[in-house]
Parts: sequence; C-alpha cells; structure tokens
Amino acid sequence: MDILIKILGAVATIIIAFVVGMLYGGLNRKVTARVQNRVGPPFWQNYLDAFKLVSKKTSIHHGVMQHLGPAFLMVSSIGTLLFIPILKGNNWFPNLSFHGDLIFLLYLMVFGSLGLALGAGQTGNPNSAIGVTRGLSQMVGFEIPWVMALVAIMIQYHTTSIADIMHVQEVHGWLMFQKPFAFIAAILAMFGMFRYSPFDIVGAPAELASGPVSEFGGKYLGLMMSSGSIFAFVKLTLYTDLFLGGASNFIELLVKTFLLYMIPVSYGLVSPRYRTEQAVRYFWGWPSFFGLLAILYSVIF
Amino acid sequence: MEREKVTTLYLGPQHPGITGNMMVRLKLKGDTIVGARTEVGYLHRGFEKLQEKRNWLQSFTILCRFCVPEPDPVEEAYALAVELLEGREVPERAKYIRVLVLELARMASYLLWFGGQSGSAGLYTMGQWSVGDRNYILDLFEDITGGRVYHMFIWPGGVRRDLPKGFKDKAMKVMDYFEKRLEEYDTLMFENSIFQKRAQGVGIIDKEKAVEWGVVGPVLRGCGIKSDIRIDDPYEIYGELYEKGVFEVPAFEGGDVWSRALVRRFEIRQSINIIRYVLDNIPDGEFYNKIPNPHKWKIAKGDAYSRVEATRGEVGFFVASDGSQYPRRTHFRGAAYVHAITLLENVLIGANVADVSFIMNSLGTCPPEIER
Amino acid sequence: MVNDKNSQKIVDIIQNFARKHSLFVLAYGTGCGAIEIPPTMTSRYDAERFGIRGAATPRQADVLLITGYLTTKTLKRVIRVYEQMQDPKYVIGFGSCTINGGMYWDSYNTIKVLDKYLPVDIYINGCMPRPEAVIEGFIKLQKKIAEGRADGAKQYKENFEWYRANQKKVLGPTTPHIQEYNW
Amino acid sequence: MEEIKNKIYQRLTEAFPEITEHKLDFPYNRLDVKIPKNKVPAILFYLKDEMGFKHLVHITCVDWIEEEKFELIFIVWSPKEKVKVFVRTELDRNNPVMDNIDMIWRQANTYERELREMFGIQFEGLVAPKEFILEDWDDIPPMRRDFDTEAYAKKRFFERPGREDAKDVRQTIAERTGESLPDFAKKYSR
Repeated sequence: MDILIKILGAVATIIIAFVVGMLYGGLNRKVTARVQNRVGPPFWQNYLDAFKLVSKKTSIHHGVMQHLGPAFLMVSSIGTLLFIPILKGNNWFPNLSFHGDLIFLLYLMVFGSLGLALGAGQTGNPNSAIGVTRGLSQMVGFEIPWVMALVAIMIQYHTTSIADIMHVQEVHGWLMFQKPFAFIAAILAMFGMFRYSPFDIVGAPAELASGPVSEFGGKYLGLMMSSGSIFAFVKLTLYTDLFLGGASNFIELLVKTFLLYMIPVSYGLVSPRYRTEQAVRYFWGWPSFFGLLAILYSVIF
Repeated sequence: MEREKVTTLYLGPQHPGITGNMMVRLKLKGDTIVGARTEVGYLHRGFEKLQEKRNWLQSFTILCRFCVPEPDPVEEAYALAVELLEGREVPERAKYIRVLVLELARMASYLLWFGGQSGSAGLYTMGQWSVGDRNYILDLFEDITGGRVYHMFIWPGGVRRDLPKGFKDKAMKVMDYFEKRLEEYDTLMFENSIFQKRAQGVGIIDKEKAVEWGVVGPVLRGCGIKSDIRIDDPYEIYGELYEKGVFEVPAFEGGDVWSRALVRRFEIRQSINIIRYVLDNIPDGEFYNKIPNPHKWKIAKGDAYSRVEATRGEVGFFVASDGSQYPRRTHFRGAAYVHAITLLENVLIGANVADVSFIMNSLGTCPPEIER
Repeated sequence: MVNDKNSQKIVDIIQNFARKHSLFVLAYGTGCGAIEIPPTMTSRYDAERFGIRGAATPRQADVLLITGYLTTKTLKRVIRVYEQMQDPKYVIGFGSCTINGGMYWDSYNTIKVLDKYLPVDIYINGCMPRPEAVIEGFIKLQKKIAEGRADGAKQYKENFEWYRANQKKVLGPTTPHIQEYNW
Repeated sequence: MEEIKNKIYQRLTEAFPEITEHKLDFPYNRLDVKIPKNKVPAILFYLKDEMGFKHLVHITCVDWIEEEKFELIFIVWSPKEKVKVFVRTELDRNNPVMDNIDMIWRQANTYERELREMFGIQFEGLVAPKEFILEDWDDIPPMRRDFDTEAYAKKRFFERPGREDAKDVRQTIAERTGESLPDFAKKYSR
C-alpha cells in the first residue's frame, strides 16, 4: 500500500512537472511576443505542439543510439525530478528526495546531455556534431560557477542534502540573502543552463540549423520538448529549494519558480548570442569569480 | 591528429542562416574555416533572355524581380540606361519623385537588413521590431505606386503616377516615427555590448585592396573609403542635393562587420533627411515625358551602362540596342555578384563557423541578383 | 475496442485538431516569395497567433512552403527536402508562378506547374501574395486538415511512379532515386 | 570633362597604337575604345596599374549573330578621374576564345564563368568549376541569340491549359471544393 502511494506520488510529480514546464514554455513565447510587439500564440500552444509532434509518424533510422538519445534525456529529467524535494516538509510526493544529495544530482543532470550527445553523434549530421561539441564545451563553462556555488553552500552548512539545506533556511533565512555571492554565481550559471540567448549557440538556427536536434523529428522531438520542459521545472525547483527557501505550498512554488524563470527569459530577449569561446570565457570570468568569493567567504566565516 | 581533420559543411540551400537560396560549401578545421566556395544558380530564371523577347516597356514586370528586397534601384538603373541610350529628358518633378521612391526603398531595405543582421546574431527582437516597422514604409509605397513589394513605378521618361493627395503629411508622420524609433534600435542593437563583441573585428576587409576587389557601397564605406555613386557619378538630383548639404555620406574605418553596421545605421538617418527635403521642395509640373507607342518604340543602335547606388552597393544595367523595338542584350550588374562570390570566399577564410551568416548578411548578399 | 472504427475517428479528430493548430513551416525560401515571409511572421500580421512557426530542418517541419518559381536546380533539392519530411506533411504553392508559370511562362529554367512534381494542398495566388493572403491560405489549409482532406502526402505515395516520371522528365538522370531518406 | 577624356585617350593611343576605333562624344563621362582581342589584357593592366582605373565595373558580351561575332565589353571606372572606359573587342562567334584576365581583377573570374556558361566563350587558363548557374545543361548556351527559350520551355516543361469557360473563377473553385461562395463574392459574380 505504501509503495502504491509512492508510485502514485511519483507519477503525479511527473505530470505536474510536465504541465508546469510546458505552461512556462508557453508563457515564455507569449512574453517574447509581447516584447516584440506581437500578440503571440496562446499559452497552451506548447501542449498542442508537443501533442502534434508525438502524433507524427517517424521513419528515420540511423542506429540504436539515435533512438536511445531522447530516451536518455527523458530518463535524466525524470530521475533528477524524483530526487528533488518539490514542496517543503510535505508528505504527498516525497519521492526519493531524502535519499539523494547535491553531488549525485550534479552527475544526474549531466547524464541527459551526454545521452543526447551520443544520439546526435550517431545521426551523422555535421550540424549535430558541431552542435554537440559546442554544447559540451559550453557545459564545461557554466558547470564551474555552478559547482563553485554549490560547494560554497556545502562547506558553509556541512551538508550535501537538499532537504537539510532547506531546513537550514528555515532557521537562518533564505540563502539568496545569506550567501549572495553563491546566489549570483548560480544565477549567472543558470543563463547557460537554460540555453536561451546569449548562450543559445548550441542550437542556433542561423548557423547550425537546430544543432543537436536537427536530425530528430516527430516523436523524438516531442519527447525532447517534454523532457526539456520537465528539466526546466526541475532546475527552477532546485534553485527555489537551494536559494529561495523552498515552497510550502503549490502557489508559492509557482510564484517563485516563475519569477526565477523570467530572469533568463527577459535577459535572452535583448541579447544576441555569444560564440562558444566567448561564452566559456564569460563563464570563467565574473561568475567563477563570484563562485570563488562564495567559497572563500564560506571557508573564512 | 584529430584537430587536423578537415570537415566539409554544406550551408544551404535549405538553411535558415542563408540569405535567400544559395549554398556555401565550407571546409572546417575545428571551428575555423579553411576554405569556402559559393554555389549559386538556384534562382536563375534567365531574365536577360526573357528581356530579349519583351519590348522596352514590357521589361518592367521583370525588372523588379531582379533583387526582391529592393526592386526600385533596378528599375531606376534600367530606366536610366534607356534614357542614356535614347537621350531622353526627364521632367524635374519626376526626378524628385524618383529620389523619394529610391530613398524609401533604401530605408525599407535597411530595415530588413537590420532583421537579418541581428537575427543571424541571435537578437530576434530587433528583427521583429524593424521588419514590423518596415510595413509603414510599404504602406507609403502602396499609396504612391499601388504595390507593396513590386512597384514597376520608375519608367523611362519619368514615373508612372503623380504623388497622391495628402501624401506629404502621411510621409512626414512616418519619418517622425522612424526618427524616434531609431533611438530605440540604438539601445537594443548598437549599444548592446554582446553585439559589439560579436561584430567588432569579424569579417575584416583590407582597405588597400578593397577597391580592386570590387567592393562597393556600404561595405566599401565600412572600410573607410568615402565612395558613393550618388556623389561620384551623380544621377537624378543627388549631385545637387549633396552640394546643398542635404545629406552626408557616412564612412567608418575598420572594415569589419561593426563598421558596416554603423554605415547602414547612419544612412537611414540620411535617407530621412533626403525624404524630408524632397517632400518640402518638390516642384510642380509634369511627372512624365510622353514616350512613343511602346509597340512601335524603336531605339537607335548603341549601348549604355547606368550606375545606381542601392543598399548593397553599385548596381548597373548594360543595355544594347540593335535598332529594333526589343533590346539586343541587357546585362545586370549586382553588387552581390562580386560580394557573395569572390569577396565572401576570401573573407570567410579564417573566420569562425558561427560567423558565416553574420558576415554574409553584413556583405549584403542577395542571391536573386547574382544569377538573375 | 481500441482499434474499433469509431475510436479511431475520435483519435483522428483530436490529432487533426493538434496538427491544425501547430504548423511548423520549413525555412526554405525557394523564390522571391521569401520576402513576404518576414512581414507575415512579425508584428503587424503575426502568423504565430495561429500556431504557425518556422522549423529549421525538414525533419521537424510539417509544411513545405514553395515561395515562388522553382528552377530545375532548386526542384531537385526541394524533392529531396520534401521526401525527408515526416508524415503528415503538406505543401503550399505560393504565388502565381507555381500555378502556371506566371510571368516566367517562357523561361528555360523554371518549372511551370508545381502539382505535376509535388502534391500541392493549397495554392496561394498573386505575385506577390500579400501577408493577408498568406495567412488566408494557411487558414484554408487548417480547415482542410481539420476535415481530413489534406492528404497530399498520401497521394504522393500512391502515385509515386507518376510523380517520379514527371520529375525525371525535367531533371534527367540525376533525379533522386530513393523515396525514404535514412541518412 | 572633355579635357579629361581627351587626355586619357591621348595616353591610351600612345601606349596602344593598336586601338582601332574610339568614341568620345558622349554627353556624360564615358569613353569607348576598341582593340584587338590579344591586346585586351595588356590595356586592362595598363588602365588599372598606370592610370588608376582600379574598379572593374562590368564585363559583358553582346551576340551580333548577323555578323557572326561576339562583342566583349569591359567597363572600368576610375574613382579619381570619375570616368568610365569601355574597352571593346570582337570574337569570332564560331570559335570564341579569349584570354583570361582574372589575375588583374579576381572578381573577373565570376564574370568569365558566367560568360563561359551563357555564351560558350572559352577563357584560356580559367580555373573554376565547370558549372556555375545551370546544372546538367544539355542545349546550346542559353544566352546565344539562336537559342529559343519559348520552344525549349514548351518542349521540356508541362503547361497548364487555360480555362475554356468564361465562368467566374470563384464560382469554379467553390464548386470544386464544395464550399459555399461568400456573400461579398456573390455580389461581384458575373
């Protein structure tokens, strides 16, 4: 009985993540359109797109990895989702959130990209291959400030558990204010994580068609889109948990994640994209500096 | 060893980053381009052959399809060539209307170019703004000529119609709007540090070699050479306007994408000046010198070449007549004919593969005028 | 129960509804019509309200918009692009020159009748069609999809030999010879 | 303007006594010289390097089929003097061979490729892929006067027959697709 409730909870989590992630994608398109003086698509457009993509026939075969790549991406998104506490001190969907820790999570988040890289590599499209190399080098870029920010928190509070960090914030206040340097580094790394402008060179249509996904259509693209939405929700929830004190109810979670989400979206609207080496240089500049400051701050105090 | 591997990347013809329908075959070492070859011919319709079967006036339906973003300079070039060939005079009012239409076309083309240039760098908001605003100019075109994209307006001997009533107020309002809007474009695009980082030092053209290599128009002015057909080989009333100081020809040192972008941005400002002046000072009178019945209109044997400054640079028409009512031979010279083939192939070498469409846009590549 | 005819009908209706409201247009400007596509996508006309958006590669696209005349050299590429697209897919012929050659009726390098070579679902006439006409054409296509009548791709598969023979007549020996693209 | 043109012409005749014809009396800044084809690279070199005609404007060809010859025209422009010079030469139409000039201006390469494809003029020493604009072309070069584009198009492409009735187009379309005609269209229907 217990296990049944747990499974139900996990399924519910996945569905919520999908719905919310897709909704955010739709709102992103709407906001973008309004900034660009347009009406824009309705906010449910992304659901229709995903449904249509999944209902398309697919008759491309490049090899086994090509079929597994999107699945890897999905597995990674869902896996990460299940290891993250969605709500604070909540018994509805605890999932696996009290078993995993930050270091494990870091590995899990990279796993999907690597799977996609293998899949895209097998399609043999040079655009995909170049896109994958760019994606991986950009990942190397933003992982450094991101890991530094996390390490600073871990050192400060002597824990790697997300639940413990959330608990700490109840006592000391939000880490956003407690550890401002770590927060800045993490937010700057988030720009790269979301792959909106200026860090969207991975799938830049103007030079690479659409990068790694250029050979994937129909169901695979639908799967990637859904897993991308879930992953966006995962990242936003993780940031909320780590820096914004988590959320005690669903409305609070939506408000906090949406506000966080608007940061990369609104910055992306007004910036052109960096080239790969410029992006990496950017991440290894100020964001890493703030990360280092955060670590020093943690070590000294 | 792995780094030495040369990859071949086919950019186009179906590719979102390519301007129009053409292909660039790139040889890559890592992310750096070591060889480039342009392949064109996807838009060849044999216009010059078709013109041999159309009389002097029937060609005008064909002319505007030579370069789609900016059809008017081509019409102007052909009309000028026919006028040079025949020695036909144009009334003063027609000259003013022609200049008005040409400058509006220049603005419309630059606004579209804003979209291409910023879109290839990933700044889509700019393209949405400027292409959306371009509709106001197309509205003015509809008022003057009746057509949104293709106008068929500038004919040998004048223009097809007079300006409509109340046009001046409407046009002035649009110019006011654009003056305000240009400042917003500046904030979004030119003052953006990432755009500056992307554009500066990319796609450099050597100033010493530029003229020899056939670089013309804004690209040449981006190399710091003040050269413009409107003042070098003046046509219509441009020489007069330049002497009166109505417009300036901006030129910026550097020879990179950034200086070319600046040239284009400042030329929009100059176009607004010219349009304001023309609207204020347009003389009354005829707008059209009557031509003979087009089916019996014969032009004596001879040839002529006209030059017009379009947004991509110098465009020109070579027209040869054999004394009949059909041209013996017409040959169009587009700026992109040189820019997109020999120049692009050389500028791309050593560039990053991420900059290909960025550089192509800044050179003003326009495939339909290459292959016609 | 699941494979029963009525439930298939319901599935079709739902699928067609989604397809209708989400048309990914392949970014391939084959001719001069490409100049009216940016205005159609931007502020005044804003085709994205109808769920129309660009797709970068043929694998992801639903609609092939033939913007104007096709030269023989482009036709070969267009056929390959069309066959790389995944079902269901639609073709829109844009401009008079796709219908009967338009002003290029005597040109030696452009094809005159597009539907002999590719199955066309909707034609938009005019030279150049205004953005309003383009949107009107897309709405007609949406109507056709909702009614399940946009079956150009099916037609192409059933009459593949006929289409291929027509293509061979123009392209000669270099016509692409396979239908399924798996590279 | 006349003085400059005369001066340029003087210099050219001194260096190239082979100039057969010339025309100076244009009312604008243009100057025509005609020269045998083997002297064309030399005169272009001279114009570019010695006289400052740095900008190659155009290379074109006219097919005078009645006289069995091609006329090649090179247009060069001097940014300093602001004069354009037309260098004209004649080729035998049955055996059109010409010297390659893309070492003078490399963009001439493109023009030559086009003339080779469209007129069948052979440029000796031109290094470029064979095809430029056309692909798998199987007829005589299309820009020659004796190539009939209409007949070729009729032979090669399908044609859509015109309509035979005089019915309203909207009516026809409406009947074909089974839609009802909108009200505004009914009003204007014949």
